[in-house]
Amino acid sequence: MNEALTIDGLTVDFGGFKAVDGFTTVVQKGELRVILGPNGAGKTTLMDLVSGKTASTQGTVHLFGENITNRPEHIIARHGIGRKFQIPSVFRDLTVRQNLEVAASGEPGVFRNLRLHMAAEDRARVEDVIALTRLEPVLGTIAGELSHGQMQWLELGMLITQQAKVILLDEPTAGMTHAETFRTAEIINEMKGSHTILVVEHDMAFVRKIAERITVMHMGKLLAEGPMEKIETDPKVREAYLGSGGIH
Amino acid sequence: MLSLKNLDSFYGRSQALHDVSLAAPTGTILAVLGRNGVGKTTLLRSILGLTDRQSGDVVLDGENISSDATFRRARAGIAYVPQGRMIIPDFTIRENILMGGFAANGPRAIPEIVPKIFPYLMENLDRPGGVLSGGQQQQLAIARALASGPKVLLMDEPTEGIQPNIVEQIEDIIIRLNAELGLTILLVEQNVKFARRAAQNFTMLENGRVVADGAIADLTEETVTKHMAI
Amino acid sequence: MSDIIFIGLSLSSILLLIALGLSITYGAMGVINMAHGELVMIGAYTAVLAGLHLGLNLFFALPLAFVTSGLVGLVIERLVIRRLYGRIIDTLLATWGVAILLQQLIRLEFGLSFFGIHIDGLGPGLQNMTVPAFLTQPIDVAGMTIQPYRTFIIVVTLLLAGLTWWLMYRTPMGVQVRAIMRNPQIAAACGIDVRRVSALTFAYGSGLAGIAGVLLAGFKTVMPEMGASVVVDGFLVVVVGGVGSLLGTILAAGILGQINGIVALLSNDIIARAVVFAVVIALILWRPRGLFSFKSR
Amino acid sequence: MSIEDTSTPTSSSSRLQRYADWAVYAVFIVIILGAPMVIDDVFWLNRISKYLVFGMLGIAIALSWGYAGILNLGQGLFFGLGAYMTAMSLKLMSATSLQQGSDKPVPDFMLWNAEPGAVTDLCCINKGSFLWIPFQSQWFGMAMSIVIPLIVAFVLSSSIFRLRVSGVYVAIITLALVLLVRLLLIDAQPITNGFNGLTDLGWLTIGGFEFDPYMVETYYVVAISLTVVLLLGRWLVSTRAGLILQSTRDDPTRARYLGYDVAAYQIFFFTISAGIAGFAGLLYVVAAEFASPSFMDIGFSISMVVWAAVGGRNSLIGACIGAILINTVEATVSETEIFKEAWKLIIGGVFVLVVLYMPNGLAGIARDLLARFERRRKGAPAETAPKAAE
Amino acid sequence: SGEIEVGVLFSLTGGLSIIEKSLADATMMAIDEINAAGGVNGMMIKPILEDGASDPKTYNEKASKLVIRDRLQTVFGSYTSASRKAVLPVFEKRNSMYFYPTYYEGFECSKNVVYTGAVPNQQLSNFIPWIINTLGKKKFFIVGSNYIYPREMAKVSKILIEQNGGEWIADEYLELGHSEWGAMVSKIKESGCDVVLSNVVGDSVVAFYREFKNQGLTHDKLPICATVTSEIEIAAMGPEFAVGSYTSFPYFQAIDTDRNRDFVERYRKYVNDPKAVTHHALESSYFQVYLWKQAVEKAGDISADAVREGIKGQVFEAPNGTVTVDPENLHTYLTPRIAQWGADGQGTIVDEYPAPTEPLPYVAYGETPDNLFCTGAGLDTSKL
Ligand SMILES: Nc1ncnc2c1ncn2[C@@H]1O[C@H](COP(=O)(O)OP(=O)(O)OP(=O)(O)O)[C@@H](O)[C@H]1O
Ligand SMILES: Nc1ncnc2c1ncn2[C@@H]1O[C@H](COP(=O)(O)OP(=O)(O)OP(=O)(O)O)[C@@H](O)[C@H]1O
Ligand SMILES: [Mg+2]
Ligand SMILES: [Mg+2]
Repeated sequence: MNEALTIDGLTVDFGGFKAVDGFTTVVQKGELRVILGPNGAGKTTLMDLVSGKTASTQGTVHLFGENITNRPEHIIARHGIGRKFQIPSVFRDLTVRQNLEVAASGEPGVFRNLRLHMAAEDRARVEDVIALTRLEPVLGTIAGELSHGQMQWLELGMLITQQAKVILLDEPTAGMTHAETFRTAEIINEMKGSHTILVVEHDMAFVRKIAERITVMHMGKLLAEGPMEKIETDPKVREAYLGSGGIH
Repeated sequence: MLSLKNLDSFYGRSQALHDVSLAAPTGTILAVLGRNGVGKTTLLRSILGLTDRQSGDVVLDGENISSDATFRRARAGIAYVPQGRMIIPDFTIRENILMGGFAANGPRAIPEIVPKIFPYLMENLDRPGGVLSGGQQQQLAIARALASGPKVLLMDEPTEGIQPNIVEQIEDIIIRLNAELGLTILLVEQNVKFARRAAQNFTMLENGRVVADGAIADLTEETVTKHMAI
Repeated sequence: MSDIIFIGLSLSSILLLIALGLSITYGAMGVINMAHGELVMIGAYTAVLAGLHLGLNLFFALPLAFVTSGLVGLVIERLVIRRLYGRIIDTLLATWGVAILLQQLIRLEFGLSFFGIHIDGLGPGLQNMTVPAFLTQPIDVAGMTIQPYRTFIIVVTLLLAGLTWWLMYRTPMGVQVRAIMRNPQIAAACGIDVRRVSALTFAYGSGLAGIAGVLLAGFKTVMPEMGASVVVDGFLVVVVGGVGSLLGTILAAGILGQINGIVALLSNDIIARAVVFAVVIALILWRPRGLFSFKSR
Repeated sequence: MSIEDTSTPTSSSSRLQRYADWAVYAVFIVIILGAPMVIDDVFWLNRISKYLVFGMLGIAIALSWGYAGILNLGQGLFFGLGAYMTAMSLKLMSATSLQQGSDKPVPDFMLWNAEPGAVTDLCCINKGSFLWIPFQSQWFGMAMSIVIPLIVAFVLSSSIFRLRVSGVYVAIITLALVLLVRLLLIDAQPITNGFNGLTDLGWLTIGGFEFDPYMVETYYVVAISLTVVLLLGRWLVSTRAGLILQSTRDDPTRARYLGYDVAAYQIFFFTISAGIAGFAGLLYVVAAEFASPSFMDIGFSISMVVWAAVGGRNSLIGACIGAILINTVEATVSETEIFKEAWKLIIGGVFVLVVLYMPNGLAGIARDLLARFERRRKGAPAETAPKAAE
Repeated sequence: SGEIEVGVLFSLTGGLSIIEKSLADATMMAIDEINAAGGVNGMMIKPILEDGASDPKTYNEKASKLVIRDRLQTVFGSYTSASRKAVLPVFEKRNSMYFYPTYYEGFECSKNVVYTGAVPNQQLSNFIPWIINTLGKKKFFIVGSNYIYPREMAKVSKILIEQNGGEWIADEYLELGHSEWGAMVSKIKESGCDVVLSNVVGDSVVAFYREFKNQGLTHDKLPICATVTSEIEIAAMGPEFAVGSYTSFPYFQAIDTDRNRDFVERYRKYVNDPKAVTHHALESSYFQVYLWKQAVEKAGDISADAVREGIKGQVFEAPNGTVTVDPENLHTYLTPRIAQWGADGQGTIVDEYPAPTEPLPYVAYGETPDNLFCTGAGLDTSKL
């Protein structure tokens, strides 16, 4: 099976206003898909629907062939979806290391976790991720005291630790310097292939570095889909979204 | 003219800013640059007195306001567009904008420039702010800051999370606000390219300290790499 | 039938009377003020003392109690609450201490009894407020007995609810209060004098408690612990109605009062109270954010 | 609005802190187990044993409030249930219950409340009195002291947390529930003795040995129970489940996205906390020889929270010590001649000051002092902002 | 030694302190008087005052402090049954004496308690017949607070009502401390009763009488006949709400004897309040100290056993008249009286037993003076 995520006719109605409206797309296993679209196009809402935060009114979501439409968040997560929020969401009262340890959710059940130590493989994964995200210097810091950018990294690290198969990233580089954005792009490129990734981003420089296939949303609907070159030159996309500059 | 002299600032017991001094002449844009977590947001918050404790001077047009409460500093003419926007979710767009006007000297009203630069907001004045998308909220936060008719605008990464064509607009707006209204702007920005285009001066922070400053024209690529690369 | 409704209505009005002040201090400011009942009690004592020492009747006691409880509230805000905004459970704990303190102060006549000083009307004993005779004489209108005192309470309560609504939703003051509740730092950055507005708002909520105290004194015993029992009911009403929603508070008071009245008449008061608690639990489970509440994303 | 306390545990702990932590546990346990060797006054032993029971309540509160972020303002419900279950059994063991003109024990009050001519038998003397039949076994009553709170808490928390009720709303529901149960308990006077509660009880008897509350042995029953609960609680919060629980407190949504069934964790710990409270109720009855609806007074439940706050809401042992300390201070002050009438002023004032100036309670102060000591020892310069990731 | 320590245990704080403070004052006054007059057998009484804080838990703890740590042989105290029940095990298991001054529901037969307040038969056995025969009221609406005392009073009343040819229409209860009387008074109005028998206690009383009047009911047509409403509650509600209603107690402040007037005078001076009122439990709190004093003098020892022996049959001239401790059940002979309340907040005694009545704590089970259930040998359960 090659389809990782199949979204079919997905719709949500907020009292008459359809933030996502009959949206359909298929993401292949190992693919990195960038979702673009104007502010308010429904990108975050789409992620809410896929990850179970918001219940859809119509349509289905399948993950590796299994129907996960409107299941509770934690069930969807156990099926392999990991999510990074637009506003970084980490455990603010725990240390950075504890955050990662919590994310190493080999066993989600309460009773299975009534033990003092993590499994060796989980532990190893945490160490790997620490190395990858370069959080070493702040491991003992309470996550709530991290700066905005640091939190983003931590959250990304948690997703990797979580071993999510399909990762939804909502604006992962928001608030990062140029160089940091570059580094993030590298991380994402490293994950390419082993993970299926959906990225929402407005930073076109970043998009350029990572993108393979791009989906453009507009007013809840699919506006365009295809490889970068096609999107870049699409006049509809230029008008609704890119403006004069294009992707550069 | 807004200037800081030897500012130290603290969160609880930890010191986030060390001996920061800078000056933003009236009507200029000062770009505040630096990596994540170096204290850029803290710098803006300190100017408004929003950190737990601070020492040193904040001087606005010759008046030392460093011992004033936050609301007095706002009324003295400093407005803030916070990182993360901080819209009041259950206030309507109108209420969110008018809220900024409590620092205004005159009556509270939606500033004239808003319909020109943010038509979406004008058309949806009665929607709650909480349901807006990130970009829409950013526009709202700027509109709110303008509602007090400020002298100085503190903008914390205003283009973060904004779609490219609107980023262009916002960049234009920032330049226009500076040019047309003569606003002094402290601009925290990651996009050095834009900073070069908009700002006259820059301040580079690292670990809560000023490590470089001067006219933006003197900002060398080397400095940028040294202090902003990973 | 009209009897049942009237009883329910008077029960509702009492609930609302107590909940109004709370819907300000808790709903709008996020302070769980366990001393709210004691502010009610202080209002009641103000009425008693005004009657005893100044010869003032109920109508003069109302504004006096508003001011007295409001001032006490102001002091509590300055000394205690101010340092606790945003720490909602801490406000509960600290004001619990304040409540114990206030109760015992009244019981000990401000502690003056240590020095043998006695203030008539205070102290540990039971007190009462004299209600003007025309408010205790029932009037017959078209075969229905109208209780003037209850009617008076209902009217005053509605007026206060209206006034409060106007203040919160139609005046700049209200915008400031609600803004502070959502995000005090941004409110301050927008030029709102957070300290002053908070203090005034808290004082206003406390003043409402004082008025509730006067009206309660008309049919309840006035004693140091009279407030302790009312405050819980008040919280239930505010929470069921939806925190921060005045309309919800009014509606919740109406519903709970009517349920209480009807069940009390059909079976008995104990079952009625049990039913009210059960309904509160069910309502919160059904609508965890209250009957009226804003749903953010 | 959510209950967000800005004050939270410093989860990062250095080795020194961990040692200090264990040292505190060790010292505490040695003190409570060794107390009878120093104190030979049975009155004080009994009094302390009651306070140790309150200390156990402190642990229960810290577990649900400090670690799970669930403020239960109705912990008295579980304490009360636990107390009544054991008290029912002990009532049936009391000599006076056996003197009712029946060869089977029937509590005296059932007789007062019986209809004239009712059969003097537990089966049918009053409506519902048959519920008492299994309580003729002391072990049944004691088991129920824990089982019933567990069941009630499980059912309650299942509905609360599955429906994602949180924060203040949990507090209000628990508050309303304890009021409701108290009301029904008093109303069911024929089988509960209503307002007066269950008094005139027999003593806990194990293997023919009677535990007179004013005996060293009874003190040990309580002290050892507390030790066990304390260590068990400590183990629980140190497990991965404990860490995950803390993460659900910080950000339940994030925890869900990591695949954790947040409600399951909340239910588990809420229920354990209730079970501890029920166990405390059992021990209280053994030490105080009565059970009363006043255990379900709102004031009592709030007091428990205050004890935990004074001791340190985020520390099991802190909350435990807080409870013991406050009660001891309260008793001492109220028995001091000059404070006889003013002691409540003092207690009220202390609560206010503690909340204002020691938001993390005694445990927080201890941690701060330790941290300061540590810094000084290391000779580290004044704190600087944590270094950015480089 | 030259001192006798006794315990005094009342609520000085919390909701019950309103009444219990006055009981504590009366107890202390008696102790001071006795000391001023030379003490007991030449020894001064040293009271150890403890605060029960209106909470059974605290009561239990303070009782054990007084009995076990301070090793006191005698303690005077408490007002509610709940608090008495909470302290009882301490006194019985440690064999110490407890003097309890309040009227209560009966059903207790303890070797360690001396009961100086009225039991149901001392409040009701004259009251109900008098209501039916003298007032001519036959249809009773019984209302009370929801706990054992009102429920037992109702039980005894019902027997008496039926014996005297009346009927009871309803028997309703309200939570203790409840103050919303709208629904209940409206029920009373609809019920068609011609008299209300109130066993309502505490601050609910005030709310009840006030609502009663507010709904247009008057005591001349539909009188409230109460067993708990004393001078304290009348003062608290404002006498105008009670004018014309009745209460049955062995003691009223209005008892017109020199001894009582003198007592009221002394009490007011003692508490430094010229308007202070006296009432039944307060008077019992006062005279029970004297009964204890006489018992110690008689036995020549302060031990609990000696006091128990000495107290049997003790007689004292109390403000309400002659009181005698029953040698069998340790309850007290008291004189039942009925008063009608006036506009000055004082009762007018409208009926009075010619002699003190024997206390029968088990009257609901058919206890009679010549068939006592509770005797010095303990409770005879075969009679229940
Ligand atoms: N709960 C809700 N109720 C009503 N409208 C909503 C709700 N959630 C989202 N919307 C609306 O749906 C639209 C899509 O919002 P969404 O946040 O998905 O946009 P987005 O594509 O993520 O934008 P951005 O790039 O700015 O983050 C917006 O117009 C928003 O106002
Ligand atoms: N509320 C707070 N309490 C304690 N420490 C804080 C707090 N906010 C920020 N800090 C610390 O202060 C330092 C500066 O943070 P600040 O948010 O000012 O960085 P920044 O330069 O704005 O970063 P970014 O580009 O990521 O927004 C960081 O190390 C952070 O950990
Ligand atoms: Mg978005
Ligand atoms: Mg920042």
